[in-house]
Amino acid sequence: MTRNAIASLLALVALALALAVLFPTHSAAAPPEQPIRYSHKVHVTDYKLDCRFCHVYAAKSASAGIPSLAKCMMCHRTIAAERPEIRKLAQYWKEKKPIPWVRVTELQEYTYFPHFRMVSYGKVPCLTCHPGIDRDDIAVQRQEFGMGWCLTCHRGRGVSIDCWTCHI
Amino acid sequence: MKRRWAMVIDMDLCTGCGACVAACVAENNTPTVGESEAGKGRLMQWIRVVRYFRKEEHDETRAIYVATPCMHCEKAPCEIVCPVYATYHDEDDHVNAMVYNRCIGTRYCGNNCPYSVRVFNWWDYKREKPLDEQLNPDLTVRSRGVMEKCSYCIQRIRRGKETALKEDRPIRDGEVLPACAQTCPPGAIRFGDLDDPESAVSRMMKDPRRFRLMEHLGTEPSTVYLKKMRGPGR
Amino acid sequence: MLNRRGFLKVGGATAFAALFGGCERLPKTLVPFVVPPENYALGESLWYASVCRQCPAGCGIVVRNSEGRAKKIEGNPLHPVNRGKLCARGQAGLQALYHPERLGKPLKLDGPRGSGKFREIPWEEALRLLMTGLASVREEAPGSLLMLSEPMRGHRNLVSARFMKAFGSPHRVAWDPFGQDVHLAANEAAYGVRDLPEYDIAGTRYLLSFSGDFLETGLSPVHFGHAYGRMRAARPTVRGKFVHFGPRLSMTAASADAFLPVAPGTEGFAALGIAHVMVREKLTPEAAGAVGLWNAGLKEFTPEAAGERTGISAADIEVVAREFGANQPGLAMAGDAAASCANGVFNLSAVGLLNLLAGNVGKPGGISFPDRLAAFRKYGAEAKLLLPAAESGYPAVRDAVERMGKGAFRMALLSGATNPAFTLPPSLNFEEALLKVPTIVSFASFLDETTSLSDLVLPVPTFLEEWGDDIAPAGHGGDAITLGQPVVTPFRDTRSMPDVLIAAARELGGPAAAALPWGSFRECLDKAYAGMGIDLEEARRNGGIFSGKAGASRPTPKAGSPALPKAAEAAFAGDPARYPLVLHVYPSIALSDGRGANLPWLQELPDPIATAVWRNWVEVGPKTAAALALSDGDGVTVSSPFGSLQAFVFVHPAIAEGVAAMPLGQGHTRYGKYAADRGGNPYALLPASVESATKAPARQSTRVSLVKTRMKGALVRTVHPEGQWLYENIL
Amino acid sequence: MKIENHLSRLDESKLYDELSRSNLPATKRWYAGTGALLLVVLASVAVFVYMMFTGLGVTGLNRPVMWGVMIILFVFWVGLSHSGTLISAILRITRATWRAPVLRGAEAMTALALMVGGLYPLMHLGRNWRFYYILPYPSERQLWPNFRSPLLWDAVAITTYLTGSLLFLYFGMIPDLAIARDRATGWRKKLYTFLAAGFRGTHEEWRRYHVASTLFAVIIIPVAVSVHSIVSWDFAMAMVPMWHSTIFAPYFVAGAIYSGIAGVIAVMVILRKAFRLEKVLTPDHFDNLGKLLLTFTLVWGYFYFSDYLTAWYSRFPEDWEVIRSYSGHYLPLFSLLVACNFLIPFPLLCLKRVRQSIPAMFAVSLVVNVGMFTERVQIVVPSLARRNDPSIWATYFPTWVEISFIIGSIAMFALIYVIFSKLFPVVAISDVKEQLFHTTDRTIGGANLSTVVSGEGKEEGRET
Repeated sequence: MTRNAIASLLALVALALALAVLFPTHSAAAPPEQPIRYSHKVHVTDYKLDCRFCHVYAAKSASAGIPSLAKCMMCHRTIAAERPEIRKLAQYWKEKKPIPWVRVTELQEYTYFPHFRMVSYGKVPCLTCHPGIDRDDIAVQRQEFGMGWCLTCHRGRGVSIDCWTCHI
Repeated sequence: MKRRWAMVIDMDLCTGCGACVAACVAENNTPTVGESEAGKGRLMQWIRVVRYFRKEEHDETRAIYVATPCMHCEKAPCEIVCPVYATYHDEDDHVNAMVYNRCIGTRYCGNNCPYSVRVFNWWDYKREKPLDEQLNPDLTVRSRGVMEKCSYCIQRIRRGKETALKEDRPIRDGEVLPACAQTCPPGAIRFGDLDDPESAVSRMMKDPRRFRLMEHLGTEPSTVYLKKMRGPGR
Repeated sequence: MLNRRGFLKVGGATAFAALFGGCERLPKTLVPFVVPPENYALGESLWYASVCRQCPAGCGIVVRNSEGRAKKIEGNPLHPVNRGKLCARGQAGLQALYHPERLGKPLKLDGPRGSGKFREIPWEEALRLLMTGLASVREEAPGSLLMLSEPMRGHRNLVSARFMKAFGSPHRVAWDPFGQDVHLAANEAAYGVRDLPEYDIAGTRYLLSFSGDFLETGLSPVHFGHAYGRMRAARPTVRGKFVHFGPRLSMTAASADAFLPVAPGTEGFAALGIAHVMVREKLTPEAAGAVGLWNAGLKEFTPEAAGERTGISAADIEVVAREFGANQPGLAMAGDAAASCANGVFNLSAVGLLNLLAGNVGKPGGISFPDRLAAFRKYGAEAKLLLPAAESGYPAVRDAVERMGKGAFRMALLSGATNPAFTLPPSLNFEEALLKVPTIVSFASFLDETTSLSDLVLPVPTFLEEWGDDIAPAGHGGDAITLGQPVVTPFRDTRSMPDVLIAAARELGGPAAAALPWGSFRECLDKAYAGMGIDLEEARRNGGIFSGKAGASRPTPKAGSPALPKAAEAAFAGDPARYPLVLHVYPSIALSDGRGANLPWLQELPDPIATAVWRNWVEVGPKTAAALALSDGDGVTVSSPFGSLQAFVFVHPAIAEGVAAMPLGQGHTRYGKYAADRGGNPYALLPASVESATKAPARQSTRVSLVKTRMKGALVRTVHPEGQWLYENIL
Repeated sequence: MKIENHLSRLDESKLYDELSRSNLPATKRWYAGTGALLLVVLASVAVFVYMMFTGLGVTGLNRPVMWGVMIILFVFWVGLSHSGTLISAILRITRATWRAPVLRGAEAMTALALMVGGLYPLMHLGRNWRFYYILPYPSERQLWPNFRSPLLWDAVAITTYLTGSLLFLYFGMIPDLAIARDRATGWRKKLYTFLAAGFRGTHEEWRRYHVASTLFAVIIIPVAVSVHSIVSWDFAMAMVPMWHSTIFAPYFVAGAIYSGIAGVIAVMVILRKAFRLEKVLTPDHFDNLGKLLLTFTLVWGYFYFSDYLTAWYSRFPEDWEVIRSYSGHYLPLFSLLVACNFLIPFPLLCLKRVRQSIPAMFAVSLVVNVGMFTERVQIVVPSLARRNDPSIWATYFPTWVEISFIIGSIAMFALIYVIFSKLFPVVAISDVKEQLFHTTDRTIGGANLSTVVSGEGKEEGRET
């Protein structure tokens, strides 16, 4: 190997490292094994339900919240009641047992993310942070919430980028 | 909405009871350290009520209480020395902010604070179960190796702002109170926005008894004090 | 921020499961509700109003509940006693709730009696044991059942009183080491009313305190603290002046404009000296008219004579008297240290005399006696059971101990935080006597010195988990009833004492069942307040019933003709040659009588004067220390004729010379790892002697000696002993 | 002076053997000694790992004394590192001819002491594993470090100085490495061939070498001065009584050079003994170093006194409390400092007999270094322990953890020095040769003189 080859190899490695640091990968993880195969696609894309119809707290509280079983049963008492997945749902309802959903979207630790500020006051569309979730059969997280990603949006919208806005 | 939060501590009203200390501990997830650690000077409380003795006229010894939270200096010595901006000036609220997840624990800020109000997490302070059920979910439980200090209860300020935002109105004077001011039985601790000329603290700022700790250092603390008075006569 | 209206909107009691575990790590699964509770918003806190029972002051509280867990206690802004304020002990109530050593299962003795070794048993078995015992006692000798508790108020007291009455035992004893017997007796002597007064500190212009540490440990520290703040600052032109007489510069004394150190037990003489000057110089109309008093002997109590006894200068007494006379309304208060001398009634009556001479009885800025009974007329004779019981119960306790020793009791029911095995003088041999009772059942949250002696311990909820009502002993004109409700789902498998008693009565049947005709204590409360013409839900949301319309005060028949209290000297046990110092004990601000000692927050709260944490100490003045060749931080053995202990010396620069002072509260041998083995128990130094007129415990009545001793460790103080003199450096 | 066995009379290979004795194959004793040092270092590393996983609570630090032994060690070792610069660069520029045998040892000391010292600020961090937050690099967080913080200046200065002094050390070593290359076999040959970078000793190479080394010396001096100025600003920029002083920068530089010279003397004595360099390192060398040390005793003493003058004139109560503590709680520390740094070395170094006695110089150099360590303690601890707010005053005493760091730092320095001297010529062979080149026997009239031709071409004659 010539000296030039070694040098260019080293430069490539350095560049790759720098890129890896600067732009973390956005690859989606494999969909988790959920207790019920709930499909966002069916609800959001096919039936055009508003996100906030189920995630009721997103507009008024820090957490968006997972809909309660009662909420699901509001419709599914009658709609598609005979499907196997809905039967599972009905079984939970019968036993009055909550559904242990597996968490999909992970926020960084030590971070305060008030959904209501984004949704009700910032008018940030849900899909900005949860891209593609409307077309998912089983929801996966496609966007890692790196600080740089948050800051870019905050800077663009001219809202506070003070540390204490998100970290206390 | 920018604000200039300030605290006024009326030493004439402070009785030294320590309710503020307990309220702060309950609100801010500060650990208890135990006797031997306390003996080493490692108390974690964010506000301390210092009792000084003074010899006064008639050869009387009097005790005087100085409740000492973070001064939230406008020219804070702690801010410039932090190599990683873990402590900095929050321009929205004019308070001296401390970001735990950025802190690497040089402890330079602690050294450079003339009021010595910064405390360091020497250990991972374990809260015996189920005492940890009490922990306030609004703010971080700090881990080993970071500095911490009074934040003027930033989580309560934020709650106040959010409530005001939801109700579409400005924050009222006296609506946002840190835990110490909220609980102080004689009402010695006042808190409010200096940018609001009508606020109680703005009015108290004009009190001739007003002074600040170690004023000659030029740190311009946001926590100001009102001098203790002494009634006339014997 | 507590939104004033915010918590009012929220519903009453609640029970819901916790959503998330700790807040340190994100949970891996998200478990939503099956059906969300009403008023619930994820991540938003709810505030519930209740009553604080960390001390007997009865402050109203609001508790922040976040995802099913109590997170913070704050004062209830609507409550007349504390007006949104709270003390350190109240804040620490959360630690009692989540205490790792809190009992969560009934315990049965599993070892020799008194060993404190227990094993957990299910509630069914525990209740069966209780019922078997109760049934057999009632069968054979109902009068041999003893109930020994702390003073209770409201319907809990009604329930236990009715239970004992229906059971057929007259032996219901309530013990409070800081009972107000002397205060009551003195009020009867001075004003003709045997009741606790209302002090309008906020409205007064001149406040005289005689060892009255009202800002730290008195009747209602938060109420008085709030009032003190208003006395100083709420009026635009008047800053009330405050003069304190007492044996040591306490936290309260430190807030005074002038602190005059008097020898222990001479507070009454100082007061009479002031009264003498007031009458001699006709400083107030009442004083000018008190010729009878003068002739009855007040003329003997010159300032010079008072100065000689108390150790302060006659000139100071005269100046204070003139200022007091000139600044009306003025107010004179006395506190525990003056009351718990052998001459307590004299001290307090003399102080009462000053109020009479100032003519402030029943006036704003003065002293008054609200009619607290008015709210409970419908109970007739039982109404008194609902009101604050201020007595110490010491004579009854002594009587009970004597009977126990003789084997008169077959079963004892213990409850409350006053912990007699810890707080009673050792010479009474309480522990030994109690163990002669064949069956001891305790209702408790913690295994303290008394509870550890039981055969059966029934875990009770903390005040944050149970229903209740309360009438505060100070801070309102008889127009405030505080209502308590569970602010969290009961955290352990506990049952409250009234509930157990009601259930027991039902099972016993007969008159007992008839006396307690409710399904539960909550039902008892609901029924009691339903008849009062109020919206109970609304009242519970507000934290109580605060009409704000105080009725007429009780008349004070003797106020018109002040009598000269009979002078009495304080007596101190022990030979002055062998025990050169007078022992002054005072309740610690954080630990009170000792009940706070198991809470780490309170252990780590620096004492306002000594600034020490986690341990107790003995205070002596600099001259006394020099005479005994002691210096700050030395270890000493403190010995009285009744016991001895070891402590570190804190040289207190403003304490009467010849006095050794110790805070009460530390020195536990049991009561959990946070409380146990932290210095000696000063109660163990005290004699069994009593205040001469009331038979209340006379704590300030022994002498002690201090002998330098080598001790391990050091007193941990949060203020540097050298730096504490350099206040000017921080200016 | 008698020079029967004067080095100049040795032939090339003999001279090389004489001067590179340290590079001989390792003996059992060497392995034993190095192994012992390694064990001590590993133990100290283990203690550090323990501290890292339990928390800084295992130290004696507290509020307000948040900096302790680790910062003291940092300042101490960085101070020691100033020897090489001074001896090598300044003496090179001033063309002090006696410098040659001391050069390499001193330069190595600079680089190695800096390596040791530079570790401690990192060890002292509460979250060492996040130390990279302090580095200015473009991160995903879009955050930069705070360039106003003296700690960041510190990081920059120490890195610069370490790079500079390593290069300086390496550069000066190239001709020696070339000699070693020519004589070594096996893996050493490969190593030296790589490091010698093709130096063959042509005239052009020597000319460039001389120009570059002079240039390097000129550049490294301001770096050295600035480094300890910046270390002093860690303190002087802080609002701590008795730290906040304008004189701190020159005072620290003087102190650093002072302790550096003492360190060089101690190291030279040990090298002389260990590698039988008696012929190279003569008492004259120690006499010269002694004079330098004496000068800096006075310079240091002057600055130390001036520091009090500024406190005296400003009359801040907080400064007074610190000074008061020197006569109270910290009296033993203060007395030790003044004794070791001034009262003992000053009179002793005035005596030529002492300066020429190698054991005495060794003792004096150790005393000075104890004194300088004490001085760092006295700067760091009492000022913090007697902070502005008198209520939180506290005392500080290191725990076993910190004491093991002190021992570990000495062992580590010794270990890397031992390994360095095993691998590389610890005496600057070519510089000695150069000096010898100028020293020749000449016959002047009837006398046989050993003459030294100084750089400027002047001659100084010595009778043989």
